[in-house]
Amino acid sequence: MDRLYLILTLFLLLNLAAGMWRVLRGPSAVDRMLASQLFGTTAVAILLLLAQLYEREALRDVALLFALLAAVTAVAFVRRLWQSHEHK
Amino acid sequence: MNSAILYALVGVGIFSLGLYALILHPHLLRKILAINVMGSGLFLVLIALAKRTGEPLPDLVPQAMVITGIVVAFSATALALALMVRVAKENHRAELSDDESQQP
Amino acid sequence: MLFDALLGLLLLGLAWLLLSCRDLFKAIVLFVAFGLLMAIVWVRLDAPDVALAEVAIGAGLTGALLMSALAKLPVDNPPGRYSNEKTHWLLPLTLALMLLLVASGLGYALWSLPVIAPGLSGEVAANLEQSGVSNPVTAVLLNFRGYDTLLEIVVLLLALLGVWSLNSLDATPATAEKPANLVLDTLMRLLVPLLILVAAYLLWAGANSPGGAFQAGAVLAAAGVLLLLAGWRLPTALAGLPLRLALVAGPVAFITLAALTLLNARLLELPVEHAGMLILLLETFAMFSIGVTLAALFLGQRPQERGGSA
Amino acid sequence: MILHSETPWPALLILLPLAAAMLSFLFPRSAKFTGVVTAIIIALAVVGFGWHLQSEGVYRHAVGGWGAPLGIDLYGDGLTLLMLAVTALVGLAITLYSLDYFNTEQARWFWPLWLLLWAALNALFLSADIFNLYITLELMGMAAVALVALKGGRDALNGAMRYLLATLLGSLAYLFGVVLLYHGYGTVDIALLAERIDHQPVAWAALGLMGAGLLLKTALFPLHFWLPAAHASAPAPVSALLSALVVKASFYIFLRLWFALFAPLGGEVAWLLGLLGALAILWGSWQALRQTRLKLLVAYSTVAQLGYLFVAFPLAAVAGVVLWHGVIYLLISHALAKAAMFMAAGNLLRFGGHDRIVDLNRSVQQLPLSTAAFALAGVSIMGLPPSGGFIGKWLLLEAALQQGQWALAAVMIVGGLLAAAYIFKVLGYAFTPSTSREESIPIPATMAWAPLLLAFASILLGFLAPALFSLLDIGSPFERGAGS
Repeated sequence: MDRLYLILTLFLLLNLAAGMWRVLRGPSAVDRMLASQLFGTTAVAILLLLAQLYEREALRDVALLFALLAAVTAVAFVRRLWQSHEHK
Repeated sequence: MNSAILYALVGVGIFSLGLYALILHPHLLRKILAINVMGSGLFLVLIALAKRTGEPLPDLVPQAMVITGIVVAFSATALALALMVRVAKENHRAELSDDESQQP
Repeated sequence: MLFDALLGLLLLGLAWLLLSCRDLFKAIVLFVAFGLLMAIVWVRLDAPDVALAEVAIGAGLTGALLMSALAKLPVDNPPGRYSNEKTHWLLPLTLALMLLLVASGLGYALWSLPVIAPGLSGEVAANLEQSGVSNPVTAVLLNFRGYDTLLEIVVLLLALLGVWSLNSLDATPATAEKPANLVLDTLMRLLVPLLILVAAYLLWAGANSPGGAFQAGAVLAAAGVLLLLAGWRLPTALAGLPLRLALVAGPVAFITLAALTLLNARLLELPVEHAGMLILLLETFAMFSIGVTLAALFLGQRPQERGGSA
Repeated sequence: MILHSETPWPALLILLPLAAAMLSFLFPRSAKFTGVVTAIIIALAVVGFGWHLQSEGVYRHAVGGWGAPLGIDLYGDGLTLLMLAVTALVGLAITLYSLDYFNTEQARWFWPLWLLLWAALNALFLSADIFNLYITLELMGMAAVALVALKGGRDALNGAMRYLLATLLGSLAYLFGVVLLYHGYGTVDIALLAERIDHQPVAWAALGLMGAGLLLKTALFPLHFWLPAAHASAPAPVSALLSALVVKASFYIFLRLWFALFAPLGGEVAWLLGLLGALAILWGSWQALRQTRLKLLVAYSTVAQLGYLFVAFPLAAVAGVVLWHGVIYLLISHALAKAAMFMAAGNLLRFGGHDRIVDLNRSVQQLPLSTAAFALAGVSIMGLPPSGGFIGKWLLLEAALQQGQWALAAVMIVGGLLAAAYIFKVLGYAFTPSTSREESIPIPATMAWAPLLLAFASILLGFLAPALFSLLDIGSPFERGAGS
């Protein structure tokens, strides 16, 4: 069972690497931002798996915070940067 | 090579990358990013080496120190960003002006 | 081990990319991703308290702050030189070689450390019962090394003083938010109460499990940031002394407690039987102040007071 | 009981300026009153602390009752006392000077920032814990940067930004050293580290990192690149406290760590420090001589005078405690004299509306007190008898001559001559009879007297040597350095 979790987390980690590629390639700011949101989602999944693997409740709290704070950065992007950046 | 020393070495690497960028890149935002990256590398060294207790539970004092460090780093970043915005307005670019300094 | 090696490589790669890519926005996005990856590393290293702080402050709020600052840079600003193009190629090379040397030296110093070193884990465990809380990290932060924490929340307030003083000398008025749309409005209505609830939970949980005033304060600040982004502003009647009182509540609670403990002739010595209660009280004030301070740092400009003077 | 074994003076020295900073932020209208009252109580508390040290000997206080290594200890000896006393004296003068210096909007930020900086300085001098020292360093550095930026305008903002980047980099390097020492020796308490430290690679790496970080903050040549712009472009009282106190605070930490931890490690390092110090004297003095603006001249003079503090390191192995007395004497008299100089320069600048040295004529007739303060402070900077600067430089020179270090002795003498040259250059222009009449702003009495009193104090220091040396010996802070 543990091995399964480990393989899954490794797979998700590779997903992160793939997401990084999208952040790098863009081409638009929105692409990058969405990729980083995907980053957050994948990280949540990794954390939940690790929580199961280590049997530590607290990691679910970390995952929860991940999800919540990702929303805040997304809103900050949309409100402060989106228009001005796209115009450049 | 255990995971403690592995992460500690990664921390040193991150710290050095940050220092390289801090010295080399003139744009202030990148300098501020570099300082933050250096801080992260440093925190990584601090926490990774705390794993060497020989028991399942790590030494927790460094973790408290890093939480303090994260808050201090955030404070410094906030001040630096505000200063950067003002400097950028004065200089018309987000770089330090080097015309008033006589030394190399 | 494979997982760790992969994670380490990813971290190094991200650090390199975010510091070397030409587009600053890309650099910020990569920085946020870097912070999230750091949080996973903290979890791997058995540091969930740090992971919480990193996600909330290190990646979340710093990311929002960075984007906000990038948006404030002059628009006609030519895109920043990637590196100092006036310099000869020899300089980066020399610098890289020197840093490689320094890093190898540091690596060697770390390598030569003993494989087993208990640090202070024994002392922490032995005194945990007298600390008033059962989460050792909270015990260190609020009791064993509470004096550090007192100075630390003062640092946070100091940053706000600095930012406000900088902006008060700037003549340009604060940027007005665009009017909120339906999506943002709904999101805000959903998220803000949830964030406040989570903050309260983290504060309460901090005594026994990962969490505590800083993480809770950061989550509270996230709620504030959302409100600010949706165009909400502090009523002018509250922007003067009431706001300042909210900002100093945490430091003042700490200083008052320190002064009171002096009556017993020892700075910040908490009586064992009341330590748990005092820590919770202190953390509540601290969380509140930290939340307000972080949100105010995000806004940057000092809110408009009644009577006009900004 | 309170007055016996556990005097709360040191805790008061930390908590009072913190509380006063909060008060002045909450109630900006009474901030000046808060500031003056705080400055007076701090002065009294330092006297109380000195009395305690005299009667009880070295002070050690376990904050929270835990004690090192788990908790944080406060520590005080003669060196701590003198640093606190200089800070109290210069702080009082700066407080009085600042009452009328700032406009309303600046004053609103100056008072809380300055009081926080004061709290940071006191906490720094009293700390026995290298991680706690890191936080005080950050508190001090960020407050100092915000105070520099208070002036507004292009020069001050650029100076503040450069200063912030330098000070943050210095803090990070220092913190890396803290990390290494903690993981190498399992504690962050200086006294415990002193017992445990050995010739491991981590100790060497920590010396390198902490040394580099602290010397960057102390602006030792060639790490001084940030100092002239920051110190010259700040508001006058801020320039005074940066040059007098803030650079000295990081030097103080370096000195503490040197004696407790690193002196046994580094004989060659001491020579490197001496070499850099000598270069700082020559380069800083030469640059000061070349400046056309008064505040930049004074700022470069700081770079030079800081060099003297480091020339002592290679001489110490033979010369011992007396030499360190000389260094501390030099440090104190420079703090007093340089604060006086920057404040006097601030008066000249405010009066004439500029600080171009060639156009300083008229000022003697119009600002006799400020010019006198500048001249008296200059006597101490040059190292002429009977000033405090003379005693310090004489002890250094004597050690160099006794050990046959002719090159170091020559550098010190040349530095003194150059100092005389740049100070007489200013005074020469100031005494030139006036030809033009410009609009001028009158200087309030406190602003005229504060620098003069500090300048007097730096001269007077020359007569107090025996008393101060005996105070400095409480807890023999220089023992390890002298022995090795």
